[in-house]
Amino acid sequence: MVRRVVTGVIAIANAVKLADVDVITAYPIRPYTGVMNELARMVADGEFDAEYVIADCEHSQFEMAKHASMAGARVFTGSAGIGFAYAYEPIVVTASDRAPVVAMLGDRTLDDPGCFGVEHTDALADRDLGWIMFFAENAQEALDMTLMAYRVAEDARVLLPALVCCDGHFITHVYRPIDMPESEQVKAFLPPYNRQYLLDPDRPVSIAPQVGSSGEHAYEFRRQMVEAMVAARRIISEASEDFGKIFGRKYPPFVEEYMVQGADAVLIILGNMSMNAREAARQLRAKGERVGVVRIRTYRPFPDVELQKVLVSAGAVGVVDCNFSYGSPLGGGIVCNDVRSALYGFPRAPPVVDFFAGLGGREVTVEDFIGMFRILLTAARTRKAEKNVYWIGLRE
Amino acid sequence: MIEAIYVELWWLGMSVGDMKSVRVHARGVTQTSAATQLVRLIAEVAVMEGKDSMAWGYYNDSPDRINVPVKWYASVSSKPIVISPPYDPPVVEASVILEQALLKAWTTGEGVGGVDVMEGLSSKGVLAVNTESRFDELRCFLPKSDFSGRVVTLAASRMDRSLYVPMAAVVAHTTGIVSVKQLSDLVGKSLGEDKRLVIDRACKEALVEEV
Amino acid sequence: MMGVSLEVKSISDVPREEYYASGHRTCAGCGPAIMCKLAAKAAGPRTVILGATGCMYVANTSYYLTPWVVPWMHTQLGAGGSAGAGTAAAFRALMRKRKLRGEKINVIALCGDGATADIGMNALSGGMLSGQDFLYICYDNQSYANTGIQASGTTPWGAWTTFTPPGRASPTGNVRLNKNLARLVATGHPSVEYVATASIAFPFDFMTKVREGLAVDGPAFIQVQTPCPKGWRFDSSRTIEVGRLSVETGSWFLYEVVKGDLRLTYRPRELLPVAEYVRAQGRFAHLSETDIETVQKRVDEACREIGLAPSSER
Amino acid sequence: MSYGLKKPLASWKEMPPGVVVPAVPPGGKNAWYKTGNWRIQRPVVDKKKCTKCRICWLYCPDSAIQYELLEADLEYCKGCGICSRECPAKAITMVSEMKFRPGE
Repeated sequence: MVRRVVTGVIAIANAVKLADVDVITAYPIRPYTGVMNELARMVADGEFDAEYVIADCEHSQFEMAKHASMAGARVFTGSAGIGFAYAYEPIVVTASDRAPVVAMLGDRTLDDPGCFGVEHTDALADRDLGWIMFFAENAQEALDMTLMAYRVAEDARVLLPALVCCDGHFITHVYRPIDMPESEQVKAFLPPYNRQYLLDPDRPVSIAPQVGSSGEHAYEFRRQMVEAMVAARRIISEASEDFGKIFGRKYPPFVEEYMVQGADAVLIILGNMSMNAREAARQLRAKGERVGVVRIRTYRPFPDVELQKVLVSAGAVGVVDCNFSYGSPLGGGIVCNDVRSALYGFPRAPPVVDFFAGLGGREVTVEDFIGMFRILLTAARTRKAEKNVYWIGLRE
Repeated sequence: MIEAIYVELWWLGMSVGDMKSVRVHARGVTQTSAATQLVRLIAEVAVMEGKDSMAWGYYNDSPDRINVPVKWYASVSSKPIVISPPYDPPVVEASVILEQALLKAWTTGEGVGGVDVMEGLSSKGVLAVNTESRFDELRCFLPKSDFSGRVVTLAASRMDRSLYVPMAAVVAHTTGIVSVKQLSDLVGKSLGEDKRLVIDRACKEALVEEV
Repeated sequence: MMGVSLEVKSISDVPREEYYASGHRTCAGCGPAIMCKLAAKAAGPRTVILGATGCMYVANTSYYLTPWVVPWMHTQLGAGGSAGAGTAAAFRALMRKRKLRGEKINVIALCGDGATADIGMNALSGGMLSGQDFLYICYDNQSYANTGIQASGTTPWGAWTTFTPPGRASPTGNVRLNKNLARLVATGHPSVEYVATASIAFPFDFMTKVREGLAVDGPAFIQVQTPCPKGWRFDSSRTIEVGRLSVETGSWFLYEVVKGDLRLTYRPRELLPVAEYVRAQGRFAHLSETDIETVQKRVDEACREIGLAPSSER
Repeated sequence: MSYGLKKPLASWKEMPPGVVVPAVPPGGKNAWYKTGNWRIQRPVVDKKKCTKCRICWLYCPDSAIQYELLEADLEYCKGCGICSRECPAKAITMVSEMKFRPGE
């Protein structure tokens, strides 16, 4: 195992190379572009063999990826922010065609205002379309998640595309030490992509014909997709265990818990911000306050059972939303409303408070998190949140 | 099972609203306009009579293709309609055939293509055909059924280029689903007084036969 | 690879096998359906077809059914070029990496004129630039026929469509001059070695071009005119006749551009007046004699430009 | 509901993942979508006039004209009339469907 100091995008490029990807489709948009730059270099230098296709826009890029996948190739693509939104149509059909494309998303604020600071709305706005969604915390996890993504997406019981979400700047552009897996390890972990139905003249099928428009078939396909997501839960657990055995790095498949044992206040968080949240929790624990952090690693399929287990005994729950959801129930963010749904109906369900933070790439400091914990601790004592939503670090 | 419940709901709708439906069989593209206008006209006359109505085409037939058998419907009720428009009403009072070769559209057999013009036709209903032939000459084309209603034949294409005006007259005349007089008033007002004559002639020349 | 051996000279050169079988929901007399049949015959069994949204998707593969013998897959309306490039890239990579063996697999993207000239222009251009080995066939029926005849980028001047209805305030119908797709591809994409126009009324010419396009190692483009009885408003039996009239009046040219050199593959012996073509179609029924003269003038100019003697100069 | 589709409708568990249907076998036809009832007129071939040039076979949009027999497969022929119009020998006449009883 070699230790190297690289950015998140370089880490992911190495995962793509280790996975022996066949087709890469590229189009530039910050902050994900670096992964494609690195892959272009690798292919040009003959470090690994892949068709590197330059697309004319994200729509074409994701369509190319989908079709290459349906022709039997292992595919990598990616985007960021509004670029991912430009590819909305292919994003929808990639999932419904059951093409196990793996994409990296360099999370970025949606335009306007033009800004490439991190926001998770680009990914979360597409949360319900059949993509498996992983959120990484750092470069190492981004690399590991990419390998996981292929394993889960291509599993015959799943066959869904997967998205590895990486915070702009904090993951994509920051150099961190990583352990580079050996290709033998990857071979042991990741079987070749092989599926029953694809574009093959020796076994011809028609893929994605039109179905009757008075309700004959489309409904059944929707139900199939739900089942694929259910299967994905199982496969993600299975693959995480294998991953730990083969690579020696153990990850909880869905949520990572930090100091939640007996916690009065728990913060739920996605992505790299969890680092400062954990530090805040550590400092408060040192002062005797019972606080903890839960980081969601897998957002789709949503870790409802895992969250229920951790949260029903908490005094108050805070959700950090680095996204927007205008006009939503109680004015909350996307993650908060999903968490609330997961807790609904539990007789001793804790109050849930939403903290908007970090939008547009604004830094969220350890002190900010300490502030959030203080609000939560009050709520835990009174079993009631004073407000549903707080905007942390906003100029009022 | 689902179908049975659905039919029951439909009948419930009928008993609540006294709903009666008409189905039009036509050829795609070349007759789509006539079929559309026919059901729209029936629905409009019904509204003039103070009834509630709806008219629609079979959703899967859209987009239509040249010569494909297409279906259009009109439902009329003396009380406000309280159920949503079905794709394909299971019972109709009249089955209107704008192109006579559609009578044998059932013979294609298995698959999506088969179209039975007698399907769901109420046993005392009306089969109205745009044809120059008499029913005796057409009988051999129909599938076996326990239909015991009336068959109406009229050379509507020759009578009026619109095709739908004389056929609407036939429907009104034989089923009473809307009144011929109201129909004539509306058509006279919107399409010209001479069209009233078409309606009179259609009612007179339509050959009504018991099966 | 290119040369005489690919040529379809007569009916005896046409494969008997059907790769686009009976049983589809296209109009009686559908021009694009004839295109599907001829293209599939020319390409043969080791072919993958990618169909953009349009009539040849909705009408062919209605109700969870298919008439295709060879593998077929739907692609989104604006994605013909991407579908072709993506699929071809996969085959190229898999064959090079020995993950897939056997003879070359032809990749054909079959897209309508709306899917090509309008929404899919990006993807077409990107696909033509990709260097990937696929053939893009644009079946040009000069409107969005599947949605019920709306004006597209190739709808000719003066045509009725539901978006360009001739009315009192605007009697001409479509006043936009149509895009010249094949020339756009040929002129703007120097690395594309084969670009052609064709017509289903000249089936041997079209089939030969399909084979030439597939023989090129890289992207190739064919724009094939496919008269549409529904949209052009003529009797369903006249599809081939109208296609022939289009070529014989100089309203449509048959040529190929090989490595940048344009060559007419069919020269009408004597061009007919354009009125014969225009008057054969209901979509032009509202045009006045002056309008037709305008059309004739434009056709004359185009003829001169491409090297045909205009009919009015004989 | 049957939705006019006589093909048995599979449950979601029986459907292959993704929207996938088997291709038509070589030499076969789409058995689930027969278009013979689109016809208002049918092509009738005068075998004496027919020169077997096979232009009708080449142009038929529905691949209904059979190569050897040079007659229309009436389960699929939509009666467009292209064969009749394009026949150089004028050997094909379009005849009203009402002249033929079911099964004829």
